[in-house]
Amino acid sequence: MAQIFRPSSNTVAPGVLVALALTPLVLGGVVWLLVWSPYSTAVGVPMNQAVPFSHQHHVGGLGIDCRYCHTGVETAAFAGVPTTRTCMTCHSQLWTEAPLLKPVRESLIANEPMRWKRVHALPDYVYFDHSIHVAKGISCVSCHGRVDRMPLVAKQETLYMRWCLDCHRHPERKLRAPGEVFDMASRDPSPEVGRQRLKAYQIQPARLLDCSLCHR
Amino acid sequence: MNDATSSTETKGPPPPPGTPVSPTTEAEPVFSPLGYPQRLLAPGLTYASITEEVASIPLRRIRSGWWWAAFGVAAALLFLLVVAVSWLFVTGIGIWGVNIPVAWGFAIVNFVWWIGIGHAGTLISAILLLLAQHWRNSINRTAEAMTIFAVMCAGLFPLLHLGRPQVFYFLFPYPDTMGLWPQFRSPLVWDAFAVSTYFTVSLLYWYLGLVPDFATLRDRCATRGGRFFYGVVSLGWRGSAAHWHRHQIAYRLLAGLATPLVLSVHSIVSLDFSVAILPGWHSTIFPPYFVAGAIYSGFAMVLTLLIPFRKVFALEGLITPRHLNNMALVMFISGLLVGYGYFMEVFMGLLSDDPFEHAGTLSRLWGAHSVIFYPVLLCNVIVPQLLWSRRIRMNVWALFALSIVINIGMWLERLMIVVSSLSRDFLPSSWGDYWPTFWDWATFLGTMGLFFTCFLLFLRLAPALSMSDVRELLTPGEEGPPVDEPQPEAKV
Amino acid sequence: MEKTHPEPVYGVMAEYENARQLLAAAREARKQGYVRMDAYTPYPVEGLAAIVEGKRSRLPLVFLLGGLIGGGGGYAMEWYAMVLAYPINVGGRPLHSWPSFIPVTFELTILLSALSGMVALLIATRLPRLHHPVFAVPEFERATVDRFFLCIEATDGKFSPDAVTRFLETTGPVMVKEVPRC
Amino acid sequence: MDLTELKQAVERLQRCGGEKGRLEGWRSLEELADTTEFRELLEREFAVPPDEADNRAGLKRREFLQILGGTLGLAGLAGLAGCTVRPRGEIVPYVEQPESLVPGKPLFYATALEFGGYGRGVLVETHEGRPTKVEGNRLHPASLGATSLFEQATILDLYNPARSAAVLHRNGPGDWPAYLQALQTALLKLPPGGEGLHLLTGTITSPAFGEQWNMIVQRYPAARWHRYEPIHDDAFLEAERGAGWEPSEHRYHFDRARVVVSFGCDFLFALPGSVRYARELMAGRSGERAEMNRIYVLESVPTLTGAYADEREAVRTAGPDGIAAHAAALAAELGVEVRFSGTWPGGGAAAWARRVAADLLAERNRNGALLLAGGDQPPVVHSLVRAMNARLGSYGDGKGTISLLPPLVQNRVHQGESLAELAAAMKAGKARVVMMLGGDWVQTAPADLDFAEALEQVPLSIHCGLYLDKTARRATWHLPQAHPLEAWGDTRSFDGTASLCQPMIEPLYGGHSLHEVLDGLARFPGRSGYEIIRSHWVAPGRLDEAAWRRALHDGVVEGSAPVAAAANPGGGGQVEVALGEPEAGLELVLGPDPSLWDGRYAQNAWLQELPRPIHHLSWGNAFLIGPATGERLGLESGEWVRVRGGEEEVAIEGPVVIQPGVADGAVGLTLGCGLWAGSDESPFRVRQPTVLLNRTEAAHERGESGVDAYPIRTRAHPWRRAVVLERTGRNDRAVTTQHHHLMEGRDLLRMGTRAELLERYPASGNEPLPTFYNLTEEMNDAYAWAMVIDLTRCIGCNACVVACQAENNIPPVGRDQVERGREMHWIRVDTYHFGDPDQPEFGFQPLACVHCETAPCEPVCPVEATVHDREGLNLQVYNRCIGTRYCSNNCPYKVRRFNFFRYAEGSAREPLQLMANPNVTVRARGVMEKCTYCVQRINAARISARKENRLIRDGEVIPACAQACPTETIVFGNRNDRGSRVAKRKESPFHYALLGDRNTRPRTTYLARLRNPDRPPSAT
Repeated sequence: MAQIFRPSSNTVAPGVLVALALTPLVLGGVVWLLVWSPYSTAVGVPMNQAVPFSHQHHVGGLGIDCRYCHTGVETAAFAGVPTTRTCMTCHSQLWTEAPLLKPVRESLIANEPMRWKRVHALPDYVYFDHSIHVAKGISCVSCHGRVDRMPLVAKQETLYMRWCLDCHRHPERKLRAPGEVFDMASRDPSPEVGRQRLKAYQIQPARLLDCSLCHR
Repeated sequence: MNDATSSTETKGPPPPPGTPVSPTTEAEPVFSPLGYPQRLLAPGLTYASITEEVASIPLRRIRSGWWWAAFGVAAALLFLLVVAVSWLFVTGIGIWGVNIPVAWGFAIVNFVWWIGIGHAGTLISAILLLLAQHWRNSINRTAEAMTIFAVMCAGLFPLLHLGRPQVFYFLFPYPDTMGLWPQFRSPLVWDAFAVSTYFTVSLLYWYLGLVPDFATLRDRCATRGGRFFYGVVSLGWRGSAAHWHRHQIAYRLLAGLATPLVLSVHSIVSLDFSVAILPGWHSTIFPPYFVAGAIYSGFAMVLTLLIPFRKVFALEGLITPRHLNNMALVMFISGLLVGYGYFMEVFMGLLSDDPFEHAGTLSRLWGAHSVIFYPVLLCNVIVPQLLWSRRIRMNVWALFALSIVINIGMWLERLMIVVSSLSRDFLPSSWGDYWPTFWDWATFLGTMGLFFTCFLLFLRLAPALSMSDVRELLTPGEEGPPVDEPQPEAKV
Repeated sequence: MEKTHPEPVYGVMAEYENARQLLAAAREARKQGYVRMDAYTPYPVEGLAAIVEGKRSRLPLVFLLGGLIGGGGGYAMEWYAMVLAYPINVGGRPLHSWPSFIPVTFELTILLSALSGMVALLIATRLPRLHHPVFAVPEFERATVDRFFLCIEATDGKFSPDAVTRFLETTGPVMVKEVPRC
Repeated sequence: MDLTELKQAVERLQRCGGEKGRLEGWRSLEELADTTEFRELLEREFAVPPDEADNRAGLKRREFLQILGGTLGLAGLAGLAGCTVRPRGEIVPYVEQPESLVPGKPLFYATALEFGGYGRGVLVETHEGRPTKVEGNRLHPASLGATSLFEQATILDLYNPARSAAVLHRNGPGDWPAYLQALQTALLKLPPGGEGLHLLTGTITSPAFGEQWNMIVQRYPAARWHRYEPIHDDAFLEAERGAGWEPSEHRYHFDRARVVVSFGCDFLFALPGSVRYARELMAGRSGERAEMNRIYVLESVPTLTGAYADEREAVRTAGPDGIAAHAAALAAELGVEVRFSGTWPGGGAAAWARRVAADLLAERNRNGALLLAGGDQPPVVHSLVRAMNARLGSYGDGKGTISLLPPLVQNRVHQGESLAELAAAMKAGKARVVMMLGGDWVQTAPADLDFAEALEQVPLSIHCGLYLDKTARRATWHLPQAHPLEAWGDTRSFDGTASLCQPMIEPLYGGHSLHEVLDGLARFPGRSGYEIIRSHWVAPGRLDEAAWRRALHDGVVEGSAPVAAAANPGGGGQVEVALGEPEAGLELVLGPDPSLWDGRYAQNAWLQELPRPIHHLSWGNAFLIGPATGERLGLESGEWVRVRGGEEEVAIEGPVVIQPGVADGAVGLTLGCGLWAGSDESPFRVRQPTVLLNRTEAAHERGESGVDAYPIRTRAHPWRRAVVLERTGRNDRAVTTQHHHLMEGRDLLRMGTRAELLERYPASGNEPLPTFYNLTEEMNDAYAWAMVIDLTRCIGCNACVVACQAENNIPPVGRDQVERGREMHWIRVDTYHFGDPDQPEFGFQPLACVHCETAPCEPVCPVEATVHDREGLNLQVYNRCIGTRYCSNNCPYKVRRFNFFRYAEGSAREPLQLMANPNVTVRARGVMEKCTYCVQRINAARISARKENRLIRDGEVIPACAQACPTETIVFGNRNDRGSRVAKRKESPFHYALLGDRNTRPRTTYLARLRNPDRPPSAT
């Protein structure tokens, strides 16, 4: 009988076989990269807003405290976004004509709210409470990064559950002294300081891993 | 196949002159003193004639009328499945009859039924191989194929019955963004592993057996495309002694692995129920009783497939009364075990002072669920008693009918187990009934379509009998009825 | 067959009616001191491999190792997931509830064992190999049907086409042929 | 319609000076978009048909409200849990943040809701201006912090897209100014005295309303005010008149009662004070006290009160063994002068009377007697009861079990006559202007009044109501009514305490309050509701500014309750009793529906779906007959019958349900079901329906919302009449959520007398069985949440079920799904009956997830979607659930619920999205759900406690069910805190765990149901 296949087939066939075996691995890897890439996490991707509000200028430059605008952060789950009034308290005096701020002025005149694009969005089934984190010494920086250095705010962390758990497993690594919480420059504590603060704040890490803490 | 010699399109050597073409109708059976048919193969078979008989099915497309008719029906049912599943994904699981309390319905019933059927294949092939039961050689290939396709159908249901099938992969361990893992205490996770392992191993085992036969087809195939196809799938097999040697080792080791696997898979399936605390589910007899049931329904299905197959393709010479008789016997014995399972359930139920267990049993005996309990008893225990008689076992039509009855009976049994326990559990306030919907039936029939479509394609593409295995049974060189032991000359 | 061989040969092949003759021939060839040979049969012939290539296969070892890795790895994974990675109170059951871990362990044992075995088999048999010199021999197509072949390969130390051919003629073959290398 | 358009619109409006006559205050363009002028303007400007205009405006408004939602990041609302796609929403802050509002923090406002005209004080939880939940008001006497199911369900009525949203003129487009014009011209045409001006309302206790009416009467002396409630107490009024008692209303004191005898009075449910009464009754019935009060009830069809009674007699109304006969016999035993004309009470009645009399006269029960007569009982029963009460000293001023209050309702008239009078006037063409406020009389008026036809004769008929009901369609003008939570108002409660009602939100669908509409009769164009109420209350002799503010804050007007008249109740002298002959035929017994009342809640999908107590019928009612009757007639449950009233040829059809406890020969049927059945007047056509309302609509359209009893209800027979039953051959079962009401001899609901229980269950049930598992780790946490349900207290009123539904965003699923057994209620009230099927005893068992410590559901979940937390909660993590439903299969209590379809679609879409509780995830299709112990409330409490570095105090966390419960049946708390109420209850000797022998170690456990019958109860 004649040969059905050319000699080259002897290298092709095993090659194909190996390739088939590897495909699932490769695919998995691709998905993994995709999931962790900024494409889906939006980490480090600045969000364009109607008014290009610069935290760098207001916080870093002018040194305005977070709580001046994000009023709810100590009392409510929702940190709160400043009302048009809040912006106008200063900008009725400063830069009253600045074209950049036109939308703000219009909003006030038309009594039509500003519309900001969400930068940090959690799924609807996750219930995050700013007030308790702030009260227990978690600094703004720990999740939002050095906002005072951002001309336009961008996500610093993936906000994936895995990331939440990292901190909920070892809160002591992030705890700030009560005074430093809103201090952009504050640093993560040394291990023993962290442990002391853990006691001071009366945090039971074990409890922090219960599903019911964030999912209801 | 009297036209075997005159065939022009078959390439390769004509069968050696003087080879008596194997009889389409088997010669009068020879019986052992105990009254068992003794012939394993019809007289007058040669390597060539065996090869011809088997290879002609895929290569010469014989009996295509029958084939197309069957395929038409199967394909139609398969289409029904596609429709049913699409609609299911669009609207949700609510289109089925499931409810609270009966949250599992046809899907799980069918799953258990199919996976049960999926057991005979590997069992026949592997266990009988290890036990050197040579009668396995003419039926193992079909049985294995049946296993593959049945497991495919079975595997569908656990996915379909999920409320959110789009996230089925939560069932498997992988590094996710949530830092979560499957919950390994759950029998459903065990299922996921068991079924996928079983499918993989059965597939390997089947394919391993097929490789040499694919080589045969390659060498006898007329068309270029065919030669290419079989050439690839036979991996360039050339029957080298070294290859045969390793092939045999691997084949036997796989059989050795498959045998406990078969037993484990249906035990695990049974744990889906017996791990739960429901009266009627929470029972230690389940694993053995499920395995017996699986073998039972499996053999029934093999018969259901083989009998018409052997008739249509005139393979009475290779699949002889002895095969049928043996299968009937295995089926019969496993049936008796199942019967014992029923008996024990009722017995324990009545014996226990657990009011819930007790009530459940009574409702089967003469309560709400007797309407299903007694049909099950009839199909799986009473009617099969006919198998005591040799004349029944020798009568293909009787066997065929019986196998159908048993298939139905075993499906009903699963329905009884799943539904009746759920609809009458602990609190009378939450009792409720279950009624299947059109889509329940559509999905069930649809998987039949999937199964038979695959099976028919298999008949057309692959050798439905293992030629190399059957050749082993022939005395090399000369013809004549083979005997059970391999030839003394063959092993030196 | 006296003429010289312009093109290189792979070996010389003899075709036999049945396994008995093949076995005899192979055994004879061994006596003659040929070592590099192979036999081709339509079904596994007991003991043939032992003759044509003296050494035993180590396949079973691979199966065993695969199984051990699968089982051990499986159980380790379960333990890690349930006890270490994210310990959660599930119905008050112990974190390390080993009885529930057995099924998956078992299944993974089987799976890994089977997979590694298959891979090992392919490697050991050098398959797939779709192109092979012996396929060039026209009669060879019956090797998968009803004929038995013995091929003494050119790589053999004391191989010479004529000598081998002559020797094989003596073993009562249906035919003897040179297999060209290609 | 974009912003600029709107702004121009405003300017034009200001130019044409449209006056709205609505309450002043913070306004938005959106609100404006709703005003009728604006619609009118739209028509002129863009020539769009009003309905569309309305829709446009509607859309605009929705957008606005969505923005409100937006400030919360749409938590739990925007998408459904489990969608794995991240939401990319917007944050939309306020332009100016209202005072005291912190986005994400709920605010609570006190107000009052009316039930049958009487007020019940409530607190309303609002999120960014969206009312989301109603709670009881502890300061209010009718509530004491609890509510009935109606208050709980009202929140759905508020957002109900089925509500009428447009002024209709002769069923066509109309608008407010045009209406005012028409009204004025009509009024001007009236004769000077104002003859022909008629007002028709339901029961009204509002003082301001009364004042308004007085003004109107000053202007039109001849104006007439008619009053008709389908559920009325005319019989009592007749008795009162007949005997010449001075007009009064009863205020009962169940906490003082030792022996309560009810002659068909459903006092635990149907009275304005029921919520309070239920609480008071429990003072004498909790397991702690050794001696309990005793309740005798006589009734023909089981009601909540009957089911709860210690001794219940299922008897017919008339005849020698009827309720009247029993009353008469008892009166005679007690020494009241009774003169029987004709038949005498039967032996049964006499024997019963002797026993009860002995009980009543026993020394231990001195001054503890309390006898009641149901509003549906004939006058003679009322007279007898009055006489007996007088004789037993129940009216003892101050200490007695009954105080008589001066009438609280405005316009106290015989309602049947009052309505008949109006009908007559209309037929005679005398009625020129008829204003019908807040009712659907075309539907509910006695059939023989031909109210609809009479209405045709009226030149100007005005109807104001929440829905486009039959009356709305037939009236010349229909005005959409503002929901009680959208309008200013005031009301009095059962004991006379006045409350102010304040709006929580601008009218969602436009509309005006009844006060505002009525004011149109007095002046043009009428004052705003705010002016009306304030001008009434802030007046010399009433309230000053401070008191007004306090009243608004507290929800009650201090010291507004009238002092009980120490007057002589009368009731002396002889009572004439004419007992009819024993009746052979069947007697149809009508009564209010436990969910829909008289039909006013028929548009409320929650209440439609709510399983009625006792038989658990859902989405409609059925003809209830006793087993004996069923036997005699050869009828099975599910068979359809035609019920024909004796004289005239009216007949109604519906399924029969065999219900143990229905008196032999009686056929029970509730009012208020089957409204809109198969009619073209289904209001849902009007607005684009959400999924939820598709369901209600479908049910109505297919006539599957039950049997409409009104066609067979006549003036002469408001409550009961002789009927004949005919088979129709049709046979499909009424939908019910509990098919099996017997306990099959299982130890599920423990019930019996104190002695029996202690003897039958010596072990307190506190010690769990041994287990292999080490549960200590979890036990050691500071909190171990647990719940104890005291079955002795449960009256089966369903308030907990609706409260749970409102709190946890539980969607209704529709009739067909309920029929398939897919209802979603997280808590259900199981009912079992015991003993003789014709005189059964009933037991209620509220059941939600019991949070087993060794939960069977958890180990079978393949993906850790249901697990435990360290405080012992059995959690369901929706976004991890893949929907294998294995957990439900393995749950011995079957308390888990599954989203077989996208049930929550409605709640995730406008406008119902606004109603959703932002702190509870809206569940996606294909996930399991169940009771969470209101984990959102626990978390809220924990967060505030942790901020202060303290532990959560006992009573700081109250689940919705416990909060709504009138009788404190459900107590929730921290079991590890020895002092907590939960821990104390768990020490009771009657404490037990349901299916404790399964060793599931439930956190929710029960206290056995104590009963205190005089006769030995039939075996449980």
